[in-house]
Order: sequence, then C-alpha cells, then structure tokens
Amino acid sequence: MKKVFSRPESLKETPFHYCPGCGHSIIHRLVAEVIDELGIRERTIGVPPAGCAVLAYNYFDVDMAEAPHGRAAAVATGIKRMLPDRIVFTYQGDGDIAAIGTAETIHAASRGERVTSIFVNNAIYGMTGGQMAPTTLPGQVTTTTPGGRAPLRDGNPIDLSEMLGVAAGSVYIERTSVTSPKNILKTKKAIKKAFTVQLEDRGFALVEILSPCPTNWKMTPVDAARWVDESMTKIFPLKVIKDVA
Amino acid sequence: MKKVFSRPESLKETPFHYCPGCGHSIIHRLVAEVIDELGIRERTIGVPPAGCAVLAYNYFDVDMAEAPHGRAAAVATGIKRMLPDRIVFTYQGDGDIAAIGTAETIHAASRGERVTSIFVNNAIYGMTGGQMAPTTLPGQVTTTTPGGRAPLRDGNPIDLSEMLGVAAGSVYIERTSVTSPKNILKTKKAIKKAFTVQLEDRGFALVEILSPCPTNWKMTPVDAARWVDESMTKIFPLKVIKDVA
Amino acid sequence: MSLKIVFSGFGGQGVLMMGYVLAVAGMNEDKHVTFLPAYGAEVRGGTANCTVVVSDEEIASPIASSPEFVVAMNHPSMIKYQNMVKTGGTMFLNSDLISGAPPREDIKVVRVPANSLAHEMGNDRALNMIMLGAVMSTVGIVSEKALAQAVETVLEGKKKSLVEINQKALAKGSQYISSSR
Amino acid sequence: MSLKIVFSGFGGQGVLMMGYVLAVAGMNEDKHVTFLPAYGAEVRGGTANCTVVVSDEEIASPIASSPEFVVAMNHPSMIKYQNMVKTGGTMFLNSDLISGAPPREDIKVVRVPANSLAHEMGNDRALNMIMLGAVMSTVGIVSEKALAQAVETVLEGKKKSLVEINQKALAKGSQYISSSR
Amino acid sequence: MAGKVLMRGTHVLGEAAVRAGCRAYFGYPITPQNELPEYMAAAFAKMDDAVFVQAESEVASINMVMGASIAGARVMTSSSSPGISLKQEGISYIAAMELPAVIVNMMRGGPGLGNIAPAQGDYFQATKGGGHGDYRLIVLAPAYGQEIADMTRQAFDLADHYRTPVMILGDGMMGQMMEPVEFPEPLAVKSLPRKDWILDGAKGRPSRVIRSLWLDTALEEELNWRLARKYEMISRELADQEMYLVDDAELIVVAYGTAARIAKGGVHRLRETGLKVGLFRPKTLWPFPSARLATLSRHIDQMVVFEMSTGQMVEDVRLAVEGRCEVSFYGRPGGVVATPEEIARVLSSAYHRKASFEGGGSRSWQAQGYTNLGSA
Amino acid sequence: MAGKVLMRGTHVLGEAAVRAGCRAYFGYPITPQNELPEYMAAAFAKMDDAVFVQAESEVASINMVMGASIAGARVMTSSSSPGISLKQEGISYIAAMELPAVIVNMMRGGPGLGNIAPAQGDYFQATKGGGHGDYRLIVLAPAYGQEIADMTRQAFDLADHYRTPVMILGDGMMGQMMEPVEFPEPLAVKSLPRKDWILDGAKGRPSRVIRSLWLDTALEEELNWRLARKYEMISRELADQEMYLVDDAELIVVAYGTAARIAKGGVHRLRETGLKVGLFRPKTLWPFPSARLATLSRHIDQMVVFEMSTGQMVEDVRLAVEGRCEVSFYGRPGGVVATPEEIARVLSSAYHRKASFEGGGSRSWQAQGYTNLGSA
Amino acid sequence: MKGRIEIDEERCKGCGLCVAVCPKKQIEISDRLNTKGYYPACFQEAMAPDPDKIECTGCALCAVCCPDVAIEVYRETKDESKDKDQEKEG
Amino acid sequence: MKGRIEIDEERCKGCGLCVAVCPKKQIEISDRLNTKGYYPACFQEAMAPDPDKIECTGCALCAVCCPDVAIEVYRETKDESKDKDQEKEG
Ligand SMILES: Cc1ncc(C[n+]2csc(CCOP(=O)(O)OP(=O)(O)O)c2C)c(N)n1
Ligand SMILES: Cc1ncc(C[n+]2csc(CCOP(=O)(O)OP(=O)(O)O)c2C)c(N)n1
Ligand code: SF4
Ligand code: SF4
Ligand code: SF4
Ligand code: SF4
Repeated sequence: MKKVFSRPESLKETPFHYCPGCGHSIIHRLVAEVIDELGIRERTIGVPPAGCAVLAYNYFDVDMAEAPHGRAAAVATGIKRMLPDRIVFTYQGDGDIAAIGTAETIHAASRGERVTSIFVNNAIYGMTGGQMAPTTLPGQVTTTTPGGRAPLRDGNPIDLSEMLGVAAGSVYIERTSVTSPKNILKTKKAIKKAFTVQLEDRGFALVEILSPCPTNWKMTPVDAARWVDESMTKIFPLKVIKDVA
Repeated sequence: MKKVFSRPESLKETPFHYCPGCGHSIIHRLVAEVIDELGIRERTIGVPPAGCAVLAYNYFDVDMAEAPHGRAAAVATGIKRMLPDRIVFTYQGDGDIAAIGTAETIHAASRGERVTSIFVNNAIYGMTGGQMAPTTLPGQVTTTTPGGRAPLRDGNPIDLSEMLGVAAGSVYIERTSVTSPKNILKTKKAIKKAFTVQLEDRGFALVEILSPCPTNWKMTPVDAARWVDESMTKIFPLKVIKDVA
Repeated sequence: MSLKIVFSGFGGQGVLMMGYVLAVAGMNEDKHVTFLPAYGAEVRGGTANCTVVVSDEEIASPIASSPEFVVAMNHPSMIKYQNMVKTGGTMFLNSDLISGAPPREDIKVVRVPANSLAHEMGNDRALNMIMLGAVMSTVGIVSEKALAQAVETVLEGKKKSLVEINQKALAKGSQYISSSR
Repeated sequence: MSLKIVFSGFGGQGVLMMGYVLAVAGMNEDKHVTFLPAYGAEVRGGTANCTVVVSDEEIASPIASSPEFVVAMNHPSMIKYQNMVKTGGTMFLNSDLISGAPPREDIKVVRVPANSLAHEMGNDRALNMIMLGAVMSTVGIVSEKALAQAVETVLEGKKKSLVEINQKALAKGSQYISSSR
Repeated sequence: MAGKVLMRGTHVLGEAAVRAGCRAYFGYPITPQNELPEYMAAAFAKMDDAVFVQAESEVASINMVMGASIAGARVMTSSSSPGISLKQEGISYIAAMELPAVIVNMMRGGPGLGNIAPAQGDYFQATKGGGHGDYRLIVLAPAYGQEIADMTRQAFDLADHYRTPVMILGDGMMGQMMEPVEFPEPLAVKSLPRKDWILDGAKGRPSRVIRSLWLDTALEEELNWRLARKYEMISRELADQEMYLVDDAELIVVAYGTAARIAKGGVHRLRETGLKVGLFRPKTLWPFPSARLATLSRHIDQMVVFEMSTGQMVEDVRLAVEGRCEVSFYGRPGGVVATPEEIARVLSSAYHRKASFEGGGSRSWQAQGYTNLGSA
Repeated sequence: MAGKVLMRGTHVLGEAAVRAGCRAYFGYPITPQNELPEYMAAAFAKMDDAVFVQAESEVASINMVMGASIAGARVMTSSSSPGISLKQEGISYIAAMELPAVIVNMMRGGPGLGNIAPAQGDYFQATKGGGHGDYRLIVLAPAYGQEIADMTRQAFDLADHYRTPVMILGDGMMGQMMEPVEFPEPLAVKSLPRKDWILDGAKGRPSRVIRSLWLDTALEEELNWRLARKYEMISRELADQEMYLVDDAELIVVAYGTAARIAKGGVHRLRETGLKVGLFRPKTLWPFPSARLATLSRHIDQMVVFEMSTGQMVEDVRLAVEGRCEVSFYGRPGGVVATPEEIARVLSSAYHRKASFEGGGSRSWQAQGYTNLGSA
Repeated sequence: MKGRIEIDEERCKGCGLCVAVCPKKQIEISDRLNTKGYYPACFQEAMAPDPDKIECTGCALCAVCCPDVAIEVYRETKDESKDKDQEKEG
Repeated sequence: MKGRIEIDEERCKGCGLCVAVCPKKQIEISDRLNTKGYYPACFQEAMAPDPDKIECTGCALCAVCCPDVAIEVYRETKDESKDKDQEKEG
C-alpha cells in the first residue's frame, strides 16, 4: 500500500507541546503543508506571537523571529520591507492580534503590507491560563469573568477581521474553523490563498481561524469542536470577509 | 437691537492660540455651545489630546484632564467608570485618535464606554509641523511625504470611523465638516446628539469632523475650506456612519 | 525542626490539595509554613506538583532542591524526582500506577496503593487524602487532628459528607501504614 | 572677538534667511558660528526669530540672553526684545513697520526703512537682505564679499537673477547706512 | 477572613488592596501575576462601588489608572516585567501630574520575553525611573506574605499622602507562594481623607485642570524642583530596612525581597558555625536606606550584595558606602533561585577572603574602584 | 556635500546615518526632532534600496526596527522623551535578542508631556535601562555638530560590532542648532561586514531562530551572563571623555552634551580670572568613564556636576569618586538653558566654598554622605 | 439697518472667512495691523457711518463661521422695525 | 483491507478526535498510558489482527483531524486491489 498521508516537510519532528485537541496543532500542520506545496520553505520567514504558539519556532522548519506580544505585524513589516522578495507571515492568537496588537495589525493592513497573517481565534487567553480575550463570547466564563462575560461591564467581542476588511490595504480576509475535515480543508485552502496573495504582491491577507482550546474551555476536544460550531460561529460567522479580485 | 449671537458660557475669555482659519477654533465653540445648551457644564469632564488642541483646557470652562498622546479614550474610560453620572468627552486629532490611539479608541468603542469623542480630522499632524497623518490623502504633500503620499510606500488613509462603526459597543458615529454655515450647524447637531447618547447611557458616540489646517496645508483659510469640500470628502464622505436607534 | 515535601502527579489527582491541607494543618499548629505550586508553562501537559515546607523557624526558601520527602502519584513524577530526594529521605509511591522503584540505595521507599484503597472506600477521588494520611503517619510533623481540621477549613462551604469522606481517607491512609508495619 | 545677533519679525519677512546668510558667511571666513532658530510652539502665531553667534573661539551657547545686536522687522519684535539688548548694544528697526523707539538710553538705535528701500528696488521680498546689508555695514564681523558669496551658497540651485537681486539688496542696505552717516 | 489564613502572594495583595479602599483595578494578563487580576475581578464583581476592567493592553491600563486617579479613586494596576516597560510613559505622566496610584510589578526573568521564573532584573527601572524625565517612584519590596499585606495597605496610604505613584516590587515566587497571613480591618472608603484636587465636574467651584504640559520653561523648572523637594522629603521620612544580626557582624549581606529571605537562611546557617555575619534588607528600594547603610559601613569590613540579577542594587549600596568598606556582588539572574546553602558558601568564602565564588556570577569593588572576579 | 556645510543637528545626524549605510528608518513624529524623520523621508525617497516608514506609533516603530535588524539592515529610529518611554519594551527585546540598532533621543523637558525645550532628564532611562531586565545601551552624547556626525557613524559601527542597541542622546538644542560640519565619505553598503546570523530564508542552510524567550532558567541565566560579559568588555573598550584644563585644576565641572559646552564657556571665563578650574565631559554616558574620573578624584578637591535635570549623572560621578573628593551638583531642569556666566558664578562660589548657589538648584555630597543645600 | 455686527479687532486673525460668507458683502479686511500682527476684518459701519447704507440683515452667518468668536451680532426686534416704519411714515 | 493507518502512540495525546471522525469506527482509545501519561488511540488492526475484519478505507479523515500529526495513512494502489481480486477468483 502507498502512503497517502504523512508529515509535511516544513514541520520539524519535534512533538507539539500543545494540549490534547488544541487547534494550534492542526493549524501548524496546515501552514506547513501550504509552505511545502508552494515550495517557499527556503524563502519564508515566520513571526510567532506571545501566546501558546510562542514556541512555534520549535516546529516550523523555516527562519523564525520572535516578536513582543502583539507586535508581530510591526516586526513582519520591518522584515518584509527589507526583504521584499521573501515571504513573511505572522501567526497570532486573538489576544495578541486583537487586543494588544490592534493598532499594529490595523495599520499594517491599512498600509497594505505584503504580509500574511494567521489569526487563531480561540476566544480566550490560553497561555496565561484562561483569562477573557477580546473575542470571548458574551456569557462565556473565564478566569477574569468568573460570572461570564457581561458586555456592559466587560465589553463586547471584537470583530477585528471585519474592521480589517474596511482597511484599504487589505486584499483578502476570510474566517474559517478547524472543527471537521471539511472545515480543516477549507482552512487550508484559505491559508494557501493568503500566501498566494503575498506571492502576487497584492497586499495584506489574513485568515481568522476559530480554534478550540479544550483546556481553558474545560471541555473535551470533541465537545470543544462542537462549541465552536454551535456557539462561536454565531458571533464569528465563517465567511469570506474581503476578497479583492 | 438685541444680541443674537455671542460667546458661549462654557468658553473662557482666553483668545485661541490656533492659527487664522483653524477648524479647531470653530469646533471648540460648537462643543461649548452644546455643553451650554444641555446645561451640563458643571458635570462635564473633558480630555484633550496631544496635538494642536493640547491647550484646550485654556478655553473650555469645565474640568479638564490631560492625556498622553493617543490615550484619551483610556483616560476617559478611567474617569467615566468611576463617575458614571458625569459627562466625559475626549477631543482628539487624527494622529492622536487614528494612529497612536487606534487600539484605545477601538476598544473603548467595542466596550461601549459611555464616552463622547470629538475627532478632528485635518489630514495632517498640525502641532508637530505638518507630517503625514494616517488620514493624509493619497498624493497630499506633507513634510514626511515630500513627493506626496504614495499609498504603496506610505500606506492608505485610514477609515477609523467606519471601523468604529463595526464595533458592537458604538451607538452613534457621524462624519461632518466645518466648511460652511450649513456644515457648521450640522456639525453642532451631531455633537449635540453624541453628547445626548451619553446622557441617555446608551454607549460610545463619536463625531469625526473634517477640519481645515490652513497653516500646514499652506492654503488660505478660504481655499482650505474649499479643499475639504472638494478633495477630503471624496475619501471621507460626510455621512451618518452608524446610528443605533 | 523543618521539613520539605514535594507532592507530584497528574492534574486531577488532587496533588495540590494534598499540599494545601498539610500547609493549613501546619499553620493551625502555629508552625511556619510555605506552599509553592508549580505555575505557568510548567503546568501545561497536565502534570502538577507543589512543595510544602513546615518548620519551627522562619522559612528562607519555599523551594526544595533536595526535599526530605517526595510523593509521586504517577510514574513520570517518580522519574522526575527520584534523583532529587535528599539522602536518607523517603519517596512515597502510588503503587497502583507505579511499578518499579527509584535506582537508589540511600533513600527509603514507601508504596501505597492509593487508587485501590480509594476504590475500596467507594470513592476514587479520595486517593489524594489516603496518600496524605499515609505520608503523615510516617512523617508526623503535624497531628492527625490538625489534618482532619485542615480538611474542614479547606473544604469550607462544601457539603459535610465530602468533608467526612476525606477525613476517613486520611485515617485509612495512616491505618494502611500502621497495619503494614 | 565674538558677537550675538537676534533677527526677529513676522514669518514671511525672510528673518531666518538673514541669520542663515550671516552664519554661512562667518563659516566661510573660518569663524566659529552657530545658528539657532526658534522652533515648535514658539513659532505658531506667525512670528519668527533666530540667533546667530559669530566668534573666533569655540562657542559655548548658541542662545543669546543679552545679545549685542537685535534686528526687529516689526513692532511686536521690538517690544519682545527691547529690554534684552546688552548695554551698549544696538537695535536695528524696520522703520517702515515700527514707529516709536525702545525706552532705553543705554543702547543705540538704527532705523532702516527696509520695506520702502525694497520697494524702490522693485522687489518687495528683498527687504531682509537690505536690512542684513545695513546691519553688517555697521557691525562688520564678516566681509561684504563673504556675505555676497554666502547668498550664492544659500540660494544654490535658484536662478541667477534671484541671487543678484539679493546681492544688490545687501549692497543697497550698506549704502543706506554709509549715505546716512 | 478573621485570624490567620493561608493565601498566595497575589491573592494577599488583592485582598489587602480591597481592604485598603482600592475600588478600581485596570490591568492586562501576564504570568506570573495573573492570579491578582483574577482575584480583583472576582472580588469587585461582588461589590457595586468597585470597577475592574481588563484593558486591551498595559498601555491602555496605565492610562485608565490615570483617569481613575484623576476621578479620585484608590486605584491599582499590576503586571510583570515586559508589561511594566510598556507602562513607563504613563507612569512618567502620573508622577508629573502628581497623581496617587499603586503599580505592582511581579518581576520575571528578562530582558525581552525572558521567562516566567522569579527574578530581580527590574530594580533600575523601578528605582531610577524607567520613564522619561526627573521623577521617582516609591518602591516597596516585600519579602514575606504578611509584608505583602502590610505594604499594600501602606502603598495606598503613601500614594494618597504624597500624591505620587507607588510601586510594589515582587517576583514570581512572592506572587505564587502561599504563607499564613493576617489582614487588618477593611478601611471604609468614606473614611478616607477627602481629595480637593480631583476632577468631578466644576459644580459650584472654578473648573480645574490636571496637566503635565508646561511650555513655559520657568514653570516646568518649578514643577521639577517641587517634585525634587517632595522626593527629598520622602527620602528623609520613608527609608526603611530590616537589620538581622548586624551589630557584631564583620560581614553583612545586602539583599531584598525573595533574595533576602534566602540570604537570611544563609546567614542563619553561618551563625550556627560561629561566623559573624548579618543581613541588611532594604524594605524601601526607593528611597534607599543609604544613611543606615552608610553608618554600618563604618564598622563593618565588607558587604556582599546578593541579587537575582547581574547587579543593580549594588550601585545604591556602593553609593551609600562610598568606599568605606569592601563591597562585592553575587548574582543569580534569569529566574534561578539560589539556595540558602549556596549563599552560605558564598558568604563564608567572602568572609575568608577567598577570591572567587562557585556558581552564579560575582564581582567586587575595593575602595579603589572596580574589579571583576569573572562570572559563571 | 564636500567641505564644511552649515546644517542643523537633526539633519547632520540624518546625513551621517545615510553615509554610515543606514538603509532603514522607522519613526513617529515628535518635537524637537521632527526634522530628522523629515530628512530621512526626503533622502530615502531618492534611493531605491532604502526604506522610510512613518509608523503609527513609537511602539510600532521600535518593533519595525527589530524586524529590519533581524533582516540584516543598518536601521535607525528616533524620538524624544515620551516617545522613548514607549519604546522601552522593544529596546529590552532588541538587547536580549542581541540585535544592532541605533536609537536617537533628542531629550525635551519632562516628566510627562513637559515641554519641547532642551533638557537632560532621561539620563537614568538611557544609562540604567528604562526597560525590564539586565541589559545596557551604549549611550553616546555629542556636544557639537561635528560630533553628531562622527558619533552617528560610530553608533552604527558599534551596534553591528557588539550586536547591541546604541543610543545617541541629544536634546532639543543639539537637534535644532546649526553648526559647520564636515562629513566622512559614504560607506558602500556592500562593503559592510557580512552578518551570518540574520533571517533571510533558510536557503541551503538550517533554519534559524532569533528569540529572547528561555523558559529554562539555566539558559536564561546563561544569556544574562553572556550579556554581562559583553557589557564588561564594552566598558573596558569604549569609555570616552573630553578633558579640558584638568591637569592643574582644583575644581572640575562634570557635564555632558549641551550642558558641557555651556560649562566649558564658564570654565573659560574663570580661567581668564585665574581660577584653576577644568571640565570633564563624558562622551560615552554608558559606559561611563569612571576609571578616568576616579584617577582625577585623587588630586582634585571638588567636582561640580552640572546637568539640565535635578541630578542623575551625579550618581555615576559619585560612584566613580567614592568619596575621595567633594561632589556637588547644580541643575537647571525643565528646559531652562543656563548661561556660561551663570555656570561661572556657580563654579567660583563653589571654588571659594560658598555654601549655596544662586538660582537653579543645588546639592552637595561630602565624603560623609548626603546633604541638601536646598533648591530654587 | 436691520442688523449690525461688532468685530473684536484684537481677537480677529484676519482669516477672511466672514468676508467670504457674508451674503451682503458687509465685511472687509482692514489695512491696519492689530497688535497681534494680523489685519483684522471690519464691518461696513466703520467705513460708511451712514446707517441707511448698511445692508447687514443680522443673519449671523459671519459669526457662525468665525473661528475666533470675534463677532457679535445684533438684530432689530419686531417693535424696533415697527418704530422705523412709523418714522418713515411720519 | 483497502486501507491502513499507523498511529505513533508516543505522539498521540488521546484527544479522541480521530475516534469521533472515523466513519468506519476503526479507531479506539487504548487503556494503556503512554510515557507522556496519555491514553493513546490505536487502530483496529492492533486488536483484531485478521485483515478481513479491517474496514479502513484509507480515507485519511482521522489524519486530517489529528492535531499531533500522529497518524500516517496507507491506501491500496490500483494493482494491489487487482491482485486481491485475482486471489479471490483463484
Ligand atoms: C507585553 C506583554 N503583556 C502580556 C504578556 C503575557 N501574555 C503572553 S501570551 C498572552 C495572551 C495569550 O492569548 P492569545 O493571544 O489569545 O493566544 P493563545 O495563548 O490563546 O493562543 C499574554 C497576555 C506578554 N508576554 N507581554
Ligand atoms: C508619545 C508621543 N508621541 C508623539 C508626540 C508628539 N505629538 C504631539 S501631537 C502629535 C500629533 C498631532 O497631530 P493630530 O493628532 O492630527 O492633531 P493636530 O495637531 O493636527 O490637531 C504628535 C505626533 C507626543 N506628544 N507623544
Ligand atoms: S491552552 Fe488552549 S490554546 Fe493553549 S495549548 Fe492548550 S488547548 Fe491549545
Ligand atoms: S497648525 Fe493647523 S491645526 Fe494647528 S492650529 Fe494651526 S491651523 Fe490649526
Ligand atoms: S472670521 Fe473672525 S477671525 Fe476671521 S476675519 Fe472674520 S472676524 Fe476675523
Ligand atoms: S487525533 Fe491524533 S492525537 Fe488525537 S487521539 Fe487520534 S491519533 Fe491521538
């Protein structure tokens, strides 16, 4: 029999430190597969976040730079501006990109930086142990919203991707999830497109991926996936938000 | 004959330090008139920016707090949260609110802070002597875009108000100008409404006001007004961007 | 008199509660105590551990580089700590999940089938108090009474039955040791 | 030998250029020079001023708390500086825009109708070089030749005619002084 | 919560803040201090006159603190090293505007992202002013759970009394460790001294301005000297330290916070072996207890400064000592926590004038300046 | 631009940067240094291998600097006091990642928004590390236009050589004043030493990581000591100063930057009246030229430190002197620029042991510690 | 004369917005500098003292546009205008 | 047996996503801990060694869902299936 599925080249052998059923693991593999398929491993530079994915450089077999929490878009801008023919991507969680990194992200998009951003929305601060994220759903219990997020007190979930769609420099913005084989393959297509937009030098591209955090949601991986489908997508509908031909 | 037009009470006698024909002067008066008409002078707290309006506390006869450049929305949040029955407004330029203050402003709106923001968009950094602003028009010459703003290099003008419209916590967002008696009166109505929204405890309200900076545009006040009408409104159309009944 | 104990195991085995109960008991007997849980990234991967110091004097450091006692509730924990135990110290092993022993001659090893004993009691989650009871009847820096009280403090507000189960578990643990002497 | 001059007036009167030309002339004669323009908020409101120090020795401070010479191109400037001028110093006034004089016995005052003289020349904007010419023929720390050269350096790239007009203006300014002696 | 309770440092700090009348908390998560905002969130959720906001960033939170202080609240924010760096602009403003505020830094390994282990690399930032301009923070350095409770109460009182920001400087271990603590009675917010300078609307009084901009250099200089005089006063009134067995000591170790309790353990062990060693523990890092240390330096041969850094407080020690006795340094940066035994070895080798120390890194300054004994 | 040209400090710095091979500038406007970004924008617009980006904030710009440095560029950012405070987190990261970068601070009056006049209140922030963790910046302090040109070239070379951020610390006056300057020949970017550590894609080599996170405390400690050793080396190799008429001096004034040239004027005047006074001007603020100053302190009665602040560098002077001679301080903070005459008066009254100085604010430290002579 | 404005010449910065907006062209920029160094606007009245020549309607458009709040506007009240009419008649 | 998967039990964290997604229910969570302390998933084959009982089609849905890239999937090639058919006939 022939091998029909195996580990992508751009992924090192190191086992992930992520929790069982964590979306980051799936998304890492997808990004690596896309890099393989586009044949850009040797010209790609990645910028991971501060977040559970802070150690992403242990997994991707491409040049990787660290960035302070939330500043990946600015660091990526600095790299891409100096090396316009390299492929630069950021990989960020919702706290990183949609809270502390709001300004850097929106302005990178507005400037139309030739950068690809992978935005992993798990509606919580994973690495720091489950505090409210800007994307936390109303009523969702977190360690800083013990009674559930009350919008009047704690604010509303932020639609960063929709805002980025408003930015003149953004070319492609899509929201996907990794809760089923179908969604996972859709996500891979979106990631591939987001890298292609950069290869074609067209502007800023971002994929927001709804991703389970079973640990901090205190759910089994299977329940977590269901919660994404049933609850998260109500506030964060899966769709192409912007696609400039 | 009876006096049909005179200086509002909430404005001190101090003459403005602003340049001849500067929109800030007009907008100051409008805000003061609204405060008078709503009878809230004694319960209003203002937060001016770093910008040409940094000295606004010399002109408004209400309690005024300073804020670091761009942070007015955060300072206002701190004040309003402690004194929910007071009326808190920020007064900010485009650099202050749409560049360095992007995150603070967007998140104040997303949280639905009961704060009123006056956003003076003059497409330039006035106080610092005419550098490019995030709202500078493509092709516009500034001291940091001597050949005119080239979007590919210098980025595109940012539609902050449209982005704020996306935020779930914003209730009322309108863009106006002060280039004619008609527009000035419209602006006053908008400002009044933005304060009323706060009086009714409904959420975040902002008025973006296109405002001439004759000095750094290197135009006469009359030409500057015309440039707003003919060029700025093309990129920043005057309209109600959001109005949640 | 001062001693340091490390409690370690999987999350969910109630490892932190063991340390917490001991520390509270020590406090109630007016001893100096510190309780230091592992935190942050250490925790990810589902292992948990904590260090308790109980002493008659002011405690300099809550960290135990070479603890007198280590409680290992699972195999990975034994591996992790077997070389840290102080010479002459004791390692308590949850024999239900740990086969084999640390490769050392200079430390004592006490085996406690915590899972099975808990199962016998008809309460699988009580394994941590059983182990604690066993440990304390060997170490005995705090009185059994203090421990029983500590359980009440720690479970304050929880239902009485739960308190009693845990106190029983403490007793069962220490009986196990005495009977096996 | 070291001296400090303050040039002041409305924006648009070419005040900064006066100082700049003088500083360049001083540099070309291998003197130590500093040129310090007012900046930032000071400027708003349309007034402009700058301080030039020309010296045979290293210059400690480019700021003149009590300058030997002040050039005031308009009335507000005279008011602003009349009390700062060093005793025995000189104040140059643009007599076309300034009526009246500083209330001091201990300083000299030189009046130059810069606007009218410029108008005579058929070039209103040349008033600054006329004033500079007048000032320098009185102060004379740099040669007329150096000034003329400096104008070329400063206007490098601009059309020749403009350079000549400004050089003529320098000459006219100094003639005005000599003739009125 | 009557009598002794066993609580982790971050929770002790939170409870003490609530009891000190703190009614506003603005912060952003960062390990190892997350349990503090989590405690405030839970506590304030139960109170109707208290505000907890998880801000979008540290920059936003320090500016929210500014606003709440302007409105008259007893307000607190907390973070750890990188987050504190982001607050520096705001802190400079708060000091310049003479606003009371309590800022907590639970230090972690640095520079950069570093790690989340306990460290003391932010001493300079805290004591010399990491922000721009001439200002100081009052910096309190607790070493025990009970001291966290006491110093937190003190911090709010000092902030209001001097109208200046106060920093509580701890580390990951201080924050995570549980110790028995007794709390003082809660203060009634109404009972706190009125503030006649706050902004709450110009009702029946002239409108007020709170600002830090003084374009007129004479006024800015005036502000600077007013602040300088205030800081002089604080230096005279506030400097505080723990001195342990220093009277007959020939060598004293100088350390603060976590490092100090470990050093104390080392001293304890050496005393048992008869060595004449003692501990000097600054409880206020700014103002630094220089006068006391200067006095000690007259009849003590040498001081060993121990920090969980490559050497920062040692400069303040040398400033106080001014060459009157030998000063040497031992450091364990990067989140490594030394053992009392290790410190005991270091001190005794210094005591016996051994040139260099095992492990860690060390330097020493003779009266005649600077020499480096190499580092691990 | 051959031979001498008359240029303002900010433009001199910009031109010198271009000639040093700087090909990337990221910044955000702030007075009094706007003419620098404006110069870079104009210069780079004419070059096709150079990048100018006006960032959305100082935070963004320092992180863009990080990125450009990671990509191998000679890169610069500039700001003034409040903006520099916002860069502190990024600077700490850059130091931790051992990245070269040049950071310009044209200081203004502070703290807070302060004003735009020349001041020296950011000395501590620059030299002790305003950011978190154990790191240092090389800090160069030009006092003359020509020195701005020379030190800018030096700054880029040092940054690359030591792989560490370098700060050029000036003030509003340095930046605005025009003086005659001669520039060195431009460096060809290709001629610069290759960097084998940058990230430019893992083509035909193993992939690289540039990071500052070391969860393992042993590795973090290793980084800390590696940095410490690097800083030791820099201290030995780099400390530099100007000494003017110090050989026979009984009193020397210690000052840097703008304050130093004014002090020099004061010294000059006093020498004419026969007073034996001299000037010591640190050209590197970190490393501070302590050794030289220590030597001087052996045969000089007193030092007067003059700063445009309420007293910061004076601590480094006292650390170097360690009580061997009297140290007193004279300050004019808040943007006030003293005159040479004023400094001459201050020095002569100190020279004649008058207790206190007119104007400004002053303090003095006798060998036996600290006394305050009151302040203006 | 239905209306009248008063311009505070020391507040006025001569921006000319009022001149541009006045439908009756009742405002001009004067050729005298004020002490701030600006050429202030001035109302017809100042030049043509004859009340009947004044066409100002007191519409206040100038004041609405004036950045520096330098203009105060006065308008005839009902009865005033009545009186006038009577004058005319009488 | 059309397909086969290999699960790296040391990489597996027992999240159970593959179990849930497998249309043929070919995967189970084992009751042995791996050295990381997880209960790994294992493929039918491990339990029922008889090839004909294996219904795995090699659809790879499990591998697509596996966060920890612990699954490798093998599928029968055309000729392989041919061979089989021949076997059957023979
Ligand atoms: C300046 C700064 N503030 C805070 C932190 C602590 N921190 C690290 S990651 C993180 C957020 C993690 O949440 P998210 O971005 O959603 O990523 P996730 O871990 O959920 O994948 C925070 C607050 C930091 N490292 N630096
Ligand atoms: C942290 C910080 N960065 C920069 C500045 C300098 N600064 C003051 S105002 C300003 C922008 C002014 O432009 P804008 O906000 O559009 O207001 P305007 O002056 O045009 O009304 C800048 C960059 C500052 N004061 N603080
Ligand atoms: S905490 Fe959540 S996001 Fe982080 S690794 Fe675990 S599951 Fe994934
Ligand atoms: S610079 Fe522009 S914005 Fe500022 S006062 Fe002058 S005209 Fe108004
Ligand atoms: S609009 Fe006002 S400021 Fe402008 S010219 Fe008229 S009166 Fe003067
Ligand atoms: S999906 Fe992967 S990690 Fe999860 S149980 Fe299956 S094989 Fe294991």
